[in-house]
Amino acid sequence: MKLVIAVIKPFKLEDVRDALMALGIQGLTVTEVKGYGRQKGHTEIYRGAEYAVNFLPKVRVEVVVPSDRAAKVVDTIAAAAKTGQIGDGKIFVTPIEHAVRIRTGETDANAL
Amino acid sequence: MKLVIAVIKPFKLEDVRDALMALGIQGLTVTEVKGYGRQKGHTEIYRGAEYAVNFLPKVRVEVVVPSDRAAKVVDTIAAAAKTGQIGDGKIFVTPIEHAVRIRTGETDANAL
Amino acid sequence: MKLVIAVIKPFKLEDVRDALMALGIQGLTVTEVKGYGRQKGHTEIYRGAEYAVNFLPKVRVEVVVPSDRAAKVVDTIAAAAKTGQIGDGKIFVTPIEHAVRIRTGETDANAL
Amino acid sequence: MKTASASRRILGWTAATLAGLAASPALAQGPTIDGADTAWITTATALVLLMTLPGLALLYAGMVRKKHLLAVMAQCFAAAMLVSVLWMIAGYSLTFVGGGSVIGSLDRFFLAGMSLESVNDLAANLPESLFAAFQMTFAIITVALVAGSVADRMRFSAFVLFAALWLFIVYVPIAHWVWGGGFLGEWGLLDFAGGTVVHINAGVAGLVACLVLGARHGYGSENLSPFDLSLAVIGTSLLWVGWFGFNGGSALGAGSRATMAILVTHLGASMGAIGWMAAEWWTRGKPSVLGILSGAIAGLGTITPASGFVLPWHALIIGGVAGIVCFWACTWLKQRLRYDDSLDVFGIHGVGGVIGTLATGVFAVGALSASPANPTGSPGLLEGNAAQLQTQAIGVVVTIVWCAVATFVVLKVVDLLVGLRVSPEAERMGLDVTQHGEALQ
Amino acid sequence: MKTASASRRILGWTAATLAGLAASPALAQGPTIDGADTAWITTATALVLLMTLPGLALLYAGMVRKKHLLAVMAQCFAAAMLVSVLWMIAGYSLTFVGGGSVIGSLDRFFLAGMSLESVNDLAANLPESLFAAFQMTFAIITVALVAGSVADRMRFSAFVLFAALWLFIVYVPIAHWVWGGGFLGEWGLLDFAGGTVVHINAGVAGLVACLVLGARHGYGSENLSPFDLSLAVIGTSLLWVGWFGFNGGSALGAGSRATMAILVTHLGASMGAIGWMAAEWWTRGKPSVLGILSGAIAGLGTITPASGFVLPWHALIIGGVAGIVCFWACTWLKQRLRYDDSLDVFGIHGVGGVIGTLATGVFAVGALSASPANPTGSPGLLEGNAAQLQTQAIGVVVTIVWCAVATFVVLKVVDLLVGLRVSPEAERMGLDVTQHGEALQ
Amino acid sequence: MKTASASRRILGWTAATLAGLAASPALAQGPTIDGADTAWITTATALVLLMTLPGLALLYAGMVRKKHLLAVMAQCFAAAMLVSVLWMIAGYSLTFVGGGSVIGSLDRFFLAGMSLESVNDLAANLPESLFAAFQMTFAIITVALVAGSVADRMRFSAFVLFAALWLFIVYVPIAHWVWGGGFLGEWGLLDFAGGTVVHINAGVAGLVACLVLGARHGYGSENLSPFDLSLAVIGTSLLWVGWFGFNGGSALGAGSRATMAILVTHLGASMGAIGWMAAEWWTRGKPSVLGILSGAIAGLGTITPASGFVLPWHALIIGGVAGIVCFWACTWLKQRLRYDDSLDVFGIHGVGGVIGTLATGVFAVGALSASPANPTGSPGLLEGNAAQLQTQAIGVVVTIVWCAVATFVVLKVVDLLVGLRVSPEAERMGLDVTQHGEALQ
Ligand SMILES: Nc1ncnc2c1ncn2[C@@H]1O[C@H](COP(=O)(O)OP(=O)(O)O)[C@@H](O)[C@H]1O
Ligand SMILES: Nc1ncnc2c1ncn2[C@@H]1O[C@H](COP(=O)(O)OP(=O)(O)O)[C@@H](O)[C@H]1O
Ligand SMILES: Nc1ncnc2c1ncn2[C@@H]1O[C@H](COP(=O)(O)OP(=O)(O)O)[C@@H](O)[C@H]1O
Repeated sequence: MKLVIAVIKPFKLEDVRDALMALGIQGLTVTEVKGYGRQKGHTEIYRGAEYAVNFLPKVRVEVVVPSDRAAKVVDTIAAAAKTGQIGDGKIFVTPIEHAVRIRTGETDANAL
Repeated sequence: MKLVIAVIKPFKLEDVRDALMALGIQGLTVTEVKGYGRQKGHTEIYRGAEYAVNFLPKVRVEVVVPSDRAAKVVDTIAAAAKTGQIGDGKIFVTPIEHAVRIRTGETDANAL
Repeated sequence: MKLVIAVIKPFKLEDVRDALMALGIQGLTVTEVKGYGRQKGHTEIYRGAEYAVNFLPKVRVEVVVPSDRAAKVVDTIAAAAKTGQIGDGKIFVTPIEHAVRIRTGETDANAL
Repeated sequence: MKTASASRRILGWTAATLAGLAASPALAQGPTIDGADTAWITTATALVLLMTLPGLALLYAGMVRKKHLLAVMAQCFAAAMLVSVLWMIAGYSLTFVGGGSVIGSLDRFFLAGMSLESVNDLAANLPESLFAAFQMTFAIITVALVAGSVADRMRFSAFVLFAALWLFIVYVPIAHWVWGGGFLGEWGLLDFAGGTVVHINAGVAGLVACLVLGARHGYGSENLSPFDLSLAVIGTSLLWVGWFGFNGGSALGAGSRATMAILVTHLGASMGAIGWMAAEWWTRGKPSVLGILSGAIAGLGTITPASGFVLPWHALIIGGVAGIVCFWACTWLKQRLRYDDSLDVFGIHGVGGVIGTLATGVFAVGALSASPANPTGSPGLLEGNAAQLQTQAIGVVVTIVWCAVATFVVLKVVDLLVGLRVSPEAERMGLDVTQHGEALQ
Repeated sequence: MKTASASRRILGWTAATLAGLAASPALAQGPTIDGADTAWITTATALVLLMTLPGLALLYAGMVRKKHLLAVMAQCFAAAMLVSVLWMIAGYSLTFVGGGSVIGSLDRFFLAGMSLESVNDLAANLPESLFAAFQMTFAIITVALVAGSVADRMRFSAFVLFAALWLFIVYVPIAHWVWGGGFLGEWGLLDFAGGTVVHINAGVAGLVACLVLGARHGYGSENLSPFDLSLAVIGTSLLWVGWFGFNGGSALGAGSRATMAILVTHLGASMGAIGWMAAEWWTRGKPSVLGILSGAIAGLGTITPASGFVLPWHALIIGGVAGIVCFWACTWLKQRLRYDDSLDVFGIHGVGGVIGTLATGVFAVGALSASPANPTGSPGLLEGNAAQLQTQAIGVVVTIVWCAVATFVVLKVVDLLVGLRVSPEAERMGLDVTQHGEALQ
Repeated sequence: MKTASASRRILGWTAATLAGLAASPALAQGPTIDGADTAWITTATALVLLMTLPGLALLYAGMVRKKHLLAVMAQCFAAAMLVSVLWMIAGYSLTFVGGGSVIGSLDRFFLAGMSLESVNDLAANLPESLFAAFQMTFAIITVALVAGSVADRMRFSAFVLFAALWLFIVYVPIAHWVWGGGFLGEWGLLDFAGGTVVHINAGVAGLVACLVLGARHGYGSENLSPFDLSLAVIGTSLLWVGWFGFNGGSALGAGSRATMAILVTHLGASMGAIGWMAAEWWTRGKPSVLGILSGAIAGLGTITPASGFVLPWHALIIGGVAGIVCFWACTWLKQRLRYDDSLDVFGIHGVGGVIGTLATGVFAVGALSASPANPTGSPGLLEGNAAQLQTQAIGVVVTIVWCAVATFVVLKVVDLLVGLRVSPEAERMGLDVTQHGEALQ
């Protein structure tokens, strides 16, 4: 299995989820994160003190899938999350050796 | 070493932590996340506009352990986090190649 | 490629980012997390009810780098995040098999 | 002396008084100032300011998303500070000082001639500085109310410009027509504390504005749910308490006219909340907190024009009807007509204002507005005076027409000058960061 | 005229007055309304409403977890809107209009007969509409207070039903006995602004309710700490300011009786906060913010019955004792007795109310309640009148017994009808989502 | 009778009155209490308390980081409860009762002798208990204001001790000099509601305190931006509304002097907000919400000493200048001088207080302070009385010098006794957890 980690723009979350559902993906986990990258942040001013907000709000989507579906999932996320603007984010794939569904104790592919 | 990632119900966090402590685990890292899965969300209504809240609050527990202890840790978390209800969550295991304790510079198993 | 995961003290974030930038790292992702470890939490009392706050606020920094740079990145983070006090945190390294930049579709090393 | 002052207190706004006043000089000097009346109206002025700062700002902040939260508070604040200055420069004078049936005069331009002794004949028991300040707080909240309809997408600069123009082109004339000696008052329109001037006015302006600006991005598809509804609970509470000054203060004195107005106001709010809650519980299975709050505001807005003319049991009816009808307007009607009035200014204030102004014509009890000059007071339909309901309907129509047309023109002018709406990108990032360079953490 | 009104103002509630009133007709018409008294009591009414909306709602919201935050605010809001309507339908009449030593009459059912001229003989210097509204705000807050004991687990529908029944079965009779011409007032019980009627009553009801409902899930094991204590700071502040209207308004007029009551109230609050802070600092090493707030509320609740009868230096003592004893009650005592009174309504209001009511019997200064009709006023133990302390004790016992028994019965009825407590699953998910379909983000 | 009371109301604080009073006994008994004046000043007292609790607490909380948020609220709360008790023990007496040109007496130690009938000759139309309470609220907010300068780093115990000492060593004497019959008042200093006593005083003390404590860790390098600015919007709103009581109440009666003061106060606030907003928009491209709020406070602080002496159009000028100059002080000047006044108490209150006190000497209109005893009133430079401006300048200098020196001494004593500043580790963890054992979640 593979863990696909996508760091995307927050307002693209619904699109990504819908695209993954269309693919038959049944579960995923989302975290609010802050990203630092090529995309510039903005400046906030409080009584004359300027603060550069370099970290931009992003959303990290994690989805574990059978290895043979990973490529398709990556492509799907990439298509759904793309605006073509800087800051669209990244997708990373890392191996997962073992998976368990807590409720039933099913393991690996059955657990997803 | 292995990184054990468990996505569980928030109110089970204390139980999981206690169970891991009983096992001699000395550290772990917790993130508030939102999960999407078979478990249904609820509906929120604001002046007639209904919003389906599909993402449910979950907690992700990350714990890095020596490879030989991973199976035991997975079982322990699974036992502690289980309610038998839908939405109990998942456990994933992924390899960790290297670990460092920042304070002392100790590495790998000594760093945990 | 490698994913370097560092769990550090929140106020060290700027230092770590600056050190990584000096190294030429162009992107990273940050999550607010809570850590449990050797470092003791504090106690909060509300009208006579004492609560041990065992989880301390930490920040998780994730940065994906080409495999040959991983060691350097780990050392850099370790140096920047170190106070020598308990609770400084950990660094973990895990393999990444594939990376995509959503905006352009570039992959692997070019995507970072 | 006491008797005179008491009767003055009981008098309040009545058609008869207003008709009489048109003939007399609007400003006078004299030792008619009453300490008790001054004490209460000073308090009422503070209460009505509290309704906008922070009441309305909190209500609105509690209904928007996190990234727009400060921006909507800023608009309420800007309305307050800007309208205050413009009111004292010319708004007060054009509304309440002399003039004919269409508009006041500039005799008090920059408040020239206002002294410690001067009074306005419309309230000769109060220092003129107090009367001007009390009326100012009504102008402030009316302008601020409009911000709710266009929340999350209007440029800050555009709102500031809009507020200035709209004050003079819409609020000032209508307030003069109804309260300042103008033709609607002369025709006998009963509007104790602002069913037409404040609520219909703000509601219709909000509707026009949200139609001109267009819907928020993601309206109908994305989750636009409130970030922190607890702010709306605080805001509604402060509006409710402040409304004691709004309606009770409109008696322009301390006495039983004021306290009866407060009692019916409170009952209207309570029944509005109960009505909306019941309707929602019945149709959707759960009483939402925002529904309860919305019902309370609907009840308050609706009872406003009637508050000095009706008895407690009328308030129970008016409030309950308000809660149910406004619930229907904000859910069924809005979805049917497909306009995006972000925070339902039209559905609550506009609809409530119409119901309340008409209900005043139905339920008005002559004895409550009776005075030596007008011993029968102003009775309504239930007391056999069907003409009153007709007058009320005319007042509603005149207000809607003028407000709709003039608001449309003002918006087009503002759009030409600075552009009404932020860019889609700015809307996505949030008005807080893009308009003010700040954000909640 | 001025002299008469001044003495009336100084008179306030005294046993003698109440005894005298029982014989006279309760409602009168006449030109006795005083403008200054009306101005102040109108303000006081707004201040007491502010105590519940949003004061108490914020205090409670600031002490619960995020998932229950809106729900507890909703219960305060619901108490306000529901009690208001029921009070005007029958509560006011049953409490304050005519009737004998046990209960009032239905002469003002639906406020029938209330006009601009009518007054209640209990406060003939005020319009009756104002007197009824002022007293209503006391009923509101008493009912809302009870919500704190059962926070995080009571069904919204159950609370609504409970509020309606409890108002008539517990609040109305006790308020009549003490203030409305009933037997406790006739026996000479001194309770200026609600030590028995409001604080003991709410505290005991809260204790009974939390025992009947049982403890929150996770009580004693899980971390139930507050989500956003800053809300409690705002809430306590508004309660403090509003209490000026609560105690100062209970003089039923503008004058030195009211202002002295406000001064001692303020000192009681300050010393309560200092007392609790000191006790906590001493025993636990740190002065918590919640401790300081709790002490202030304890001081305010405790000084309430005494506020019209004591001098400033008495308030220093009463407040300080309140802070320390209530600290002890909310920590040591509660843990020992193992009940889960979520937000310590009993430990603060119940215990504080008892201390305050007894302290009134100890410290009362005759001169403060003296009037032409009762030149010696109502002195307490320190001035040699030990009987007063006994009367106070009787008042405490009667209130506790009636309240405990009747509250228990009301709860059982509500449980039968709609069920008191949400399901464990709903409690875990949070009342906000399960009861109202909403949540803080 | 009415005439007398009206003129008393119009009288307010004038140099002539104060000079006259120094000779007469400070306390009197008599039937001079006026109901309407009492009603309004009671309300004003509540409004000024509202400025600190929760107004200032919210403003400050809205500007700090999450981990220090409760701590700064706790300091405002502690200031309120502690100053209240100390004021009644001796502060009131030393400030306002008898005594000579330097300090009052201890005749009202523990308020001994205060009864329902007693009045203070400085305001013989009010119950003495009310006068003492009203003045207390000014002492509270002045002390609480100082907390803003040292936010995020001062030990709670140190602040508590500081508050107690500073009250007696700095606030009480200066208040006596200006308002209590002391030398500054006798010399004719005009300070209607506290330009010197409150604003310069707090601002200078804040500056000294932040210099003595040193800058916050990370100042100038780390991101110290506010956690939840919406709290600051609420706080500023409540300060604004409360200021009606602050300045309007300083007329010590209900009448046109009070209402005119409120009107100019409101205009000063509005223009201050507009001034700061314009300056920021111009120089930085965006009008920030915090800027608008800051401008409003700057306008309010600046108009304070002038509020009883100037006309509305003067307020427009004073407010606008205040907004722009305070913007400059909080940005350019502060960065140039490199002190870390966390929440800009000096830049806003200190600078604003100086501008306002001098502006009073320029714009004062004699007619506004005229009275039978002083038919010309107190005119300023524009009416040809250049000496007044000189007197104002002397008042400013005396206040600054005494405050700076005495504050420095008090801080050093506190440092010796308990240590002023928390450890770097505690500062990093946040004052909430380290000082109070609590935290926002
Ligand atoms: N090397 C990296 N490791 C981890 N996260 C990264 C890395 N590079 C970028 N990111 C994440 O991706 C987001 C987008 O990257 P950015 O460089 O701004 O734009 P783009 O994706 O268009 O190249 C960043 O905000 C950050 O969260
Ligand atoms: N394939 C997946 N990848 C990542 N997270 C998942 C995946 N499937 C489920 N999850 C996480 O596990 C949680 C529980 O899954 P769900 O399907 O609701 O119930 P169950 O665990 O009982 O099958 C989800 O809310 C989500 O956070
Ligand atoms: N085995 C582990 N797996 C995952 N995270 C860990 C582990 N051990 C420690 N951590 C994280 O590292 C943080 C610091 O660890 P701690 O034991 O407190 O101090 P130190 O790093 O100085 O040994 C913890 O708060 C936790 O977030």
